[in-house]
Amino acid sequence: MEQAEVKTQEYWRWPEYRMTVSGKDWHNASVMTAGVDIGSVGSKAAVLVDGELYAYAVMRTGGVSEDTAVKVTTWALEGTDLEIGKLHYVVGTGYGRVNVPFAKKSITEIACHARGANYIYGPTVRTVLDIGGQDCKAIRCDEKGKVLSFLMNDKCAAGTGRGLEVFADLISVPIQELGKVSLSVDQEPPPVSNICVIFAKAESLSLLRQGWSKEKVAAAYHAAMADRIIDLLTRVGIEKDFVITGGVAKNIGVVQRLERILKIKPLEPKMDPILAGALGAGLFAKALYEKEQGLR
Amino acid sequence: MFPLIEEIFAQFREWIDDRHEYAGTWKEKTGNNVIGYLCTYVPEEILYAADILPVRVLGSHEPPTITEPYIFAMYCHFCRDCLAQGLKGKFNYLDGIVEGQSCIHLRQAFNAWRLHIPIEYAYYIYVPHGVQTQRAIPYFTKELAKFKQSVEKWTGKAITNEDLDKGIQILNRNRELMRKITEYRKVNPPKITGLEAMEMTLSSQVVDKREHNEMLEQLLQELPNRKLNRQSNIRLMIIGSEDDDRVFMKNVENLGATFVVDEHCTGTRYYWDNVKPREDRLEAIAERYVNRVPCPSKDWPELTRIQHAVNLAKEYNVNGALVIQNKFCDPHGIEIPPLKEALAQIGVQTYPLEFDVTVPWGQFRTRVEAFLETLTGLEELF
Amino acid sequence: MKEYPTEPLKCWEQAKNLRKNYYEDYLRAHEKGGLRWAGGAWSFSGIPAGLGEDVYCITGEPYGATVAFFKDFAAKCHDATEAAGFPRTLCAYMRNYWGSILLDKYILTDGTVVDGYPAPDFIWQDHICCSHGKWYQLVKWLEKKRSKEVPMYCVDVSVGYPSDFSPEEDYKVDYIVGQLNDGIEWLEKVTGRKYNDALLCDAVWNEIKATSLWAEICALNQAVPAPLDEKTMYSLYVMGTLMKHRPECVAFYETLRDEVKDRVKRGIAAVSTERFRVITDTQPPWGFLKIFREMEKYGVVSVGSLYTYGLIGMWQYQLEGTWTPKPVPPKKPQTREEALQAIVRWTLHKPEWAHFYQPELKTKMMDSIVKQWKVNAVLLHYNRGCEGLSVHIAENRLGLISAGIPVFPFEGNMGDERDFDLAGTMSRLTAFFESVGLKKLKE
Amino acid sequence: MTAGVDVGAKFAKVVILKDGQVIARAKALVGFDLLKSASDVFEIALKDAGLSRNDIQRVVATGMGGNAILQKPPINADEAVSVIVAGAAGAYQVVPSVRTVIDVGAEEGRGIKVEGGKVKDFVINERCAAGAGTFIEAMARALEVKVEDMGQMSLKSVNAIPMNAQCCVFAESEVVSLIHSKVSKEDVSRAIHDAIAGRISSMVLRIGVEKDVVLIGGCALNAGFLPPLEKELHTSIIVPEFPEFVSALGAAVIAANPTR
Repeated sequence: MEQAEVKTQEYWRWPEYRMTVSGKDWHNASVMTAGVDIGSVGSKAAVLVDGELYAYAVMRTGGVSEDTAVKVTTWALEGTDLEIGKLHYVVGTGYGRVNVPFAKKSITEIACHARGANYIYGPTVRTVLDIGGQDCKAIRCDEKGKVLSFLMNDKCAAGTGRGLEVFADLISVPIQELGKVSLSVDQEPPPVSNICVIFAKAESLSLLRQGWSKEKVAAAYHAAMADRIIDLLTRVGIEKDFVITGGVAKNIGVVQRLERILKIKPLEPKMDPILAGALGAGLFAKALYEKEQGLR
Repeated sequence: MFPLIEEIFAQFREWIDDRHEYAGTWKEKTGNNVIGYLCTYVPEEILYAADILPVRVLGSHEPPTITEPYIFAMYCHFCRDCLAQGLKGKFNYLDGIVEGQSCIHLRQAFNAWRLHIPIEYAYYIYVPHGVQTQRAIPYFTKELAKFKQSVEKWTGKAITNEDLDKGIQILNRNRELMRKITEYRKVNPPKITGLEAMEMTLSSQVVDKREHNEMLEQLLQELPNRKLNRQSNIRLMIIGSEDDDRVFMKNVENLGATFVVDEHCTGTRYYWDNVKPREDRLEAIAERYVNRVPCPSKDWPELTRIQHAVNLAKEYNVNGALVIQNKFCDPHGIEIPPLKEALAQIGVQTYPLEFDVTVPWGQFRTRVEAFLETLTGLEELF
Repeated sequence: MKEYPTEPLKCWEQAKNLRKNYYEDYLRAHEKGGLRWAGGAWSFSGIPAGLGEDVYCITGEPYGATVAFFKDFAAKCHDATEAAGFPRTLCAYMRNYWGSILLDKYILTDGTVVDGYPAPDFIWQDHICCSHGKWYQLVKWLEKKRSKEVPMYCVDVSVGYPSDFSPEEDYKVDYIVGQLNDGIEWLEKVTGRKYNDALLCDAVWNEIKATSLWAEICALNQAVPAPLDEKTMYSLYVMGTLMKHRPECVAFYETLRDEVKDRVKRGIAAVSTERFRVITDTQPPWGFLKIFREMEKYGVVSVGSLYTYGLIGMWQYQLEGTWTPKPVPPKKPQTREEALQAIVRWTLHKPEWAHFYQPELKTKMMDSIVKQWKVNAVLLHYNRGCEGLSVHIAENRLGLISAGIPVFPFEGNMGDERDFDLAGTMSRLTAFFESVGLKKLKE
Repeated sequence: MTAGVDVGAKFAKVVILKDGQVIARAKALVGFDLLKSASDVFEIALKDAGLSRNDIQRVVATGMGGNAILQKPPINADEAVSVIVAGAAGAYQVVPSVRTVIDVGAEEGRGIKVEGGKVKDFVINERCAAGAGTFIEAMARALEVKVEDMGQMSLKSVNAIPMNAQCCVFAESEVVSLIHSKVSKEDVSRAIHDAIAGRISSMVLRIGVEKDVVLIGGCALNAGFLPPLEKELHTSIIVPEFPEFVSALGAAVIAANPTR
């Protein structure tokens, strides 16, 4: 008795990538450090030469953090003749921060994102919103990128990167296009009443089956996400300049809605905002190395 | 061979871990009754007066799947976890179950217990909520008289003033000693950890306080010469409702910080106030429970508990406070914003954590670590 | 297929206006030199009445429900309270009410949102569940930030249900009477007004009559077909939650009682297709009252609930198991002490009180309703929005099932739409109707 | 000859009955167009049985999307019944001694009390799919193993780790942290299955568990699910052949007795 099966496409899967940023020659540099950010969903490695971004890589977090840490860092260094062994100091951050075998120290992603945001966007940053794989963090920091206070979403991970992945699968739209799709509606529909992924799933499905377009459902979902994020921001208190880091910073559906509601325009990133955590870690690594060498 | 002091703390831990065996043996040894109580508003003085061993019903931190038929899952995990222990037969040695009115969550655990778990004696004390009114003490005195009668009827033995004095003496001594020991958390570094303090209080709630008092007396002699070396000097406070999550305490203190004081009914709130002697013993007991550090469910119209927490934060010189909220606990949840504000006014930063059936350390670790980093500011790295 | 004759209620407009004016009177009280107070629907609202004819109140639960009815405004209220740092698991009425203050907006029964939340001159509350006293304690806290210091008095009534009273337990009544006596002195102090005992006696007498009348009206719903359906009753019992101590309330319930009597005499149905009678329990999800219309498609009518009957109605539970309206005492109280004694003893009889302490007693009451009101099944609303009325609901379910009554429990929230899944609930409800052999009526 | 079509949250399933005997079964993923997805599977089933729509006297639809094919060509279902009623009828057909049906699908877990194939009481998980197939899939992804393999894996585990499965995504992050703290994949899969079993059993306990207990629905195919469930409920559980087709079968049975 034959049973029909249908092949599914993995709409949630986002592209992994690496890049060597500067042509700078590390051989005559004094400090080489790296920050390795092992997130719940994505892992990032940022290699810094004299405190400047040299190379980086972004990939999906695997089942074993140690392997992922090695993989992502090695990949970042691919094509350069620099190796992990040559790095003076490595700091691990993110969910798997304690599982970076070649890291001397681990620092939480909250501190690292604030520091990284300060590096990417400059000293005027006062509020950092990081929407990661499963956490959403609202961080207040000073001109040096030091954390003053922060809040994280409660234990339900709805409305974070992971939630978006599930949602992308649900409405069969590649995750990179979700934001754009969600904006292609003439008029904003009411937010889905609950963004607990499963609940939203049931609700979105019924909306789709009532004849709502994917765009409309996506809009409703993103609107709900924005609402939730804004609750967090208002609780921590939002002050300019405001920036968004983490993978979801690339989702214009979320970003533009936040802009619309908060009436504050987030600063334009000068480099990939998903790197903020890794960058911050890399910068802390530099400071720690210099401290170790009695250079500060 | 351990130094004596470590043995004392080991004894506290053992008492908590083997509390069911302990109560069982106590029963055989003394031939007296054991009563389980759900809330610290149950006047243990009267039970000790009747030679009954009161033990507090606590949970097990496993998802309470078997309580679904009896308690709607929107009520706090603690009341469901408590009932689950009863349903699983962990408390089969109990002769009675008593609840002193506080929140409706525990009231439900009490009624489900009464209805679904075979038990000889069940009593609900209508402890007044209006503890800030002048009418509460006279009313509660009468309510206590009624409870006393009921116990006498059950045990068939009259409770004399002398008996009551005995009960009061045992409880007061226990409270006094635990307060003295708590004093040693003021010094820097403190002489006991938050985990040890929690284990001291929890064990006091599940064993014969006369035995517990002996341990405390010894501990009090040993403490002055104790040196605790803590790698970090971050002084934390933990605030919330019922909290017997030792794993969480351990994990946080392993990150370097030390809990130097708490505001919990499984902590200082339990032993902060003594019974002040009065001719009418019941009136004296009533006064103690009406004027004790209140559970938020009774703390209105004024927010006196928050003021108390602020004072503790000052006296114990804390750097930051973790505010844990047992999910669905309305009385405590309602007070979070004013509590946060009051502590902020004396420069104490707070971080809220929502506790559920089990504590997801993976998630909480990041929050706590980041909170500690915020308190230190990672100064050296800027 | 048999259809009953039906017709709209004549006093519907009157009800609408009473409710509308109530909120507007509160809003404009100061223009008339009057006083405004805030407190719960369960509070001893007759006592502040002794301060004069020009004292207007706003009760918290009905206001919270009004907010809930307008989902968009409710959503704003929830966001505001969560942004202020309050957990979203708290009482939904309370969060709607706080949200309204935090937004500094006041909503009227027709959905008009007025700028500026009208702060009360004083708070007069009673503490019935874990939240009631705390609710207004935080109102005080919020108002101090937003507008002014609002004095608060709160009465503790947590002495148990009269069915466990024996005469020597008068001290329980005295405890509450004592607090009310203190409360009157407090009222004089904070308002600077002279207290009038005659007005107190009137108010108390009104309350006793109004709450007994409502029970009488509910008892008329035992008729087949039911002259009233629960969805309609919500708009009628509400008067008792707003102004149970006012003469208008007594007058309205007298009119209503006579009209319902007449409907029964003439066999007028609330729902022409009545086939299957149910009762619910606890407050409904106010934003989704359409579930009642959906039920009608199966010929299912909710004839009420212990909640709609017992929140305002005063009843007597006879030992043989019947449940009847509690008769008004022989004579009207003449003095302050008489009035306070009377109202405390009367209030402690509120059936909704029973379930706070004894699940068995509540189950018995529901069982009697099922029998006397010829009910086929019970729909239990596991209400995430109200710890107070959902307390012991699982025990009631067990009790009703062992009494052989079909029970359909469903989760929701009276005031926070995020906790209610309409599509899911309807499909489960449909499954339930099928399981008891009902089919959708041809439209 | 009758047919039952179960349009579930993830799969559509069709069963064709001839005089009480199953002559064809087919299933396929459900797309957005319920009617089309269902019709396609229906066609496959007909093809297998070498039949055409006209050979089928009555078709009864069930499942979350059942109404979508009611009186709509090409299937033209004559009636739609709830998945509760269908599940009870189907379970009764395969296990006549059944008193309790546990039906765990993609997004819903259900418990049904049955007497003579009729529903006595039932319960459906509200608002959270932590006790359902979607949950296992999400977890499998976090664990980077095939859903099919997870069951077997969990059986190899020797350590029970309590896990808080309140929220699907949150539980997933908990899985991630378990992985990070180097808990073996076997133990993690067990933790996941225990969590689901715990959730399902606590729900089923609401209606009370009487033997015989029958487990149906897609999750019944998962080997790792049965042992913890039997342990939680302190009872043995029967898993019929083709458990995911039982509700469709029930619909077909109902179709065969219109005057039930």
